[in-house]
Amino acid sequence: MTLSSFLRMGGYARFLWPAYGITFAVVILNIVWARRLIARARTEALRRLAVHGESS
Amino acid sequence: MSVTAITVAGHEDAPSAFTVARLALARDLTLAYRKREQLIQPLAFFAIVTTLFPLAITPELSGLRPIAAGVLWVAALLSALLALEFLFRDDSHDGTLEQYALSGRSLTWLLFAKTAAHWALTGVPLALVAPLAAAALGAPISAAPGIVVSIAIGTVALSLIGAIGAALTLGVKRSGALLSLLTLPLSVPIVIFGARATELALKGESYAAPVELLAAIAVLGLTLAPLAAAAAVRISLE
Amino acid sequence: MTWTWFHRLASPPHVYRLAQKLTPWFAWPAGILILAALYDGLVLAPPDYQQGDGFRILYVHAPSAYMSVLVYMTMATAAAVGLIWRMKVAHAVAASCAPVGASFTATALLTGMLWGRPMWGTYWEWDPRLTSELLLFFIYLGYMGLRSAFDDVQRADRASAVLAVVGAVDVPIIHYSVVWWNSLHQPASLLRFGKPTIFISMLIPLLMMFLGFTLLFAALLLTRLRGEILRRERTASWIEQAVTS
Amino acid sequence: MSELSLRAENLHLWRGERHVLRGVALEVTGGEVLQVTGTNGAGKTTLLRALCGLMHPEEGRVVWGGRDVRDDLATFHGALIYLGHEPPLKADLTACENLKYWVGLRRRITVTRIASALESVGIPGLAERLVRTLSAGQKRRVALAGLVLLAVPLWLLDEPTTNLDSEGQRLVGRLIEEHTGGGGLTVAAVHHELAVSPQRLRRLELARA
Repeated sequence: MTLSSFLRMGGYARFLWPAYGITFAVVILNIVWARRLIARARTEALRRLAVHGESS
Repeated sequence: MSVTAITVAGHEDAPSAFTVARLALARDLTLAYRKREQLIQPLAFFAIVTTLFPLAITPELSGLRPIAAGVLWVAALLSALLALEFLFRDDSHDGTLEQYALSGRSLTWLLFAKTAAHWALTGVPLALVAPLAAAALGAPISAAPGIVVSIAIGTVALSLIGAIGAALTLGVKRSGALLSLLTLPLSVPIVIFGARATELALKGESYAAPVELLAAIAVLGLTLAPLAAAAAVRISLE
Repeated sequence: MTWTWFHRLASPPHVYRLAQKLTPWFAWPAGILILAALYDGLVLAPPDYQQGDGFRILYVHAPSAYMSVLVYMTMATAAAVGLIWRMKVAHAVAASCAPVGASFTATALLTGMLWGRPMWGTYWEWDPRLTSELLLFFIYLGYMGLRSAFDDVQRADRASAVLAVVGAVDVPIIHYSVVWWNSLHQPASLLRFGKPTIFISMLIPLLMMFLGFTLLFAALLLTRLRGEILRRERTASWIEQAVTS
Repeated sequence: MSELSLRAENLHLWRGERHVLRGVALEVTGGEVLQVTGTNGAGKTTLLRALCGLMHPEEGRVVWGGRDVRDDLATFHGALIYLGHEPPLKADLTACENLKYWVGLRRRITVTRIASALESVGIPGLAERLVRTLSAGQKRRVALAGLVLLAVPLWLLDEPTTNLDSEGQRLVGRLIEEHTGGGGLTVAAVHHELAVSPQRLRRLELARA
């Protein structure tokens, strides 16, 4: 099997590759979102701890 | 006047659960009667929406007849939704819900009574008006009983699901759009079975099967929805 | 029988540390399985005799659709636990689920449409599965909308939990009613997808995908859960240690 | 009947970021009035709502008659009345109807009893008037009539003297005096000193978070 025939996917490339593209974009996005959520929660917690430390 | 006659909960002086429901129902019906103009609004809305379809599609009754059942149900669903916003709003503002929750009586039961009142005030009038709207869309008079039955039972289930949505959005500002977003997807089975029953009634066929499915949903709603609504109301009071 | 495991599960610091420790144990196998399944599904599996290579969309559509349901079930179960035992960690789990579930529901819809185009000749067909998936997507939207309507996390948790549980009762009814509705209007000649004759060589990559996506969900959930716990445990003293370490 | 008592132990409650109740403890027994004071935002309303079980404190517990109220909320609620900032009245019902539906949920009530209760709070002629036509002070008095009619042992009152003239404030004092004199308990959040005899009065000052 050649690369070009693989990429053509028996004529279904027009539908197949976008479907795979969307799915793995969503997977990557989910990973990014999850990491960003925890990073934000961390900085937020650190900020709070700093405020807390000053006031007490 | 003896103020010192302090009583403790659960004593013989407490009214029965039946009396409690009757009082809650009577209060809502009395209030609705005092503000009867508000009752007209969902009905007027229903009439306007059904009028829009001939204007938007075709004045030909032959063109309207096939979509009549769908039109009736979408219009009924939207008007029921319109009325839902008022279901708990006033009671939440004036502290009635708080007193219900702290009465030592079952909040589930009280909300059951409230939902029953809401259905009597919106579902029943809608069911009674629907055959007229159907006639305007080319439905035969003989279909009237089927239309009334399907919309009457369907609105029971709609009021119950709507009660949960209305209770959940109590603490929310500008809750109208959110209430629709919560309630409409959950109401899909009611629309499917209800519209099918109405469609069969319009064709003069037996509509028993979808009405039974509709009734099954209503019964499930009767047992579970007040519980969920009570939980939601308690959350809104926190 | 002791209930200590239950109490430990309810303790945010414990769960936070446990989640941190467990995440790689799910993330790496998930990545390896999904990559292997991709190779297997795209290269090794034979084309379907009817749909040719088009059937390979199954390997992303079916796992996405499966995720949409798995995540909802997890969310509703966590929500119920949170409501019944007033367990903060359970609410944090439910909160972590919704965006993951909604995004995979959208993926299932889009890949379903892309599959539908060559199969039906149209992107959108009122197919019972696509319709149910669309309604599930609306339910996720409602859930997230309700959650974001409250400023207070505790109230958002509890209100959205009630909705999740109500939805869990309603979703099977919705699915059943949609199938019933579709059976009334379905023209007999229409080609239905998803039921090709499955050879074992086609099935293996699919099962690997299912397992890979399940592990991926677990890893995503554990990561998001840590973030949600940090948001909820605002003043707890253990946070200092957890954040700075 | 054993002596009535309401006790709160180490109540902690957060509202979002704010730590509103920080280890509040209190105890009231039959015959006593607890007057809760504090500036706006000190958590007076929150404390009352936590005491009656509307809000869930994250730590601590409320004990009624020796039992955690969470064990049997219905019984506890049956023994208390909570009056919030606004009287829980419907504008489109008459004073008499309001009391019939509100109090009637919890105990059997007759129109004559309602009339005499309205008389005891100084508004004998208003039974048939729609509440929307009443002044804020008159509404407050209708709510006080409800308090009298319910005759439950525990009163939780949030600013009971709001909108009342000096005579009305004395009325609140007298009602609480009679209630506690008969063995009842009262917890009231107030801005102004309650007009009750000092030997019954206990105080709790909440500091702002």
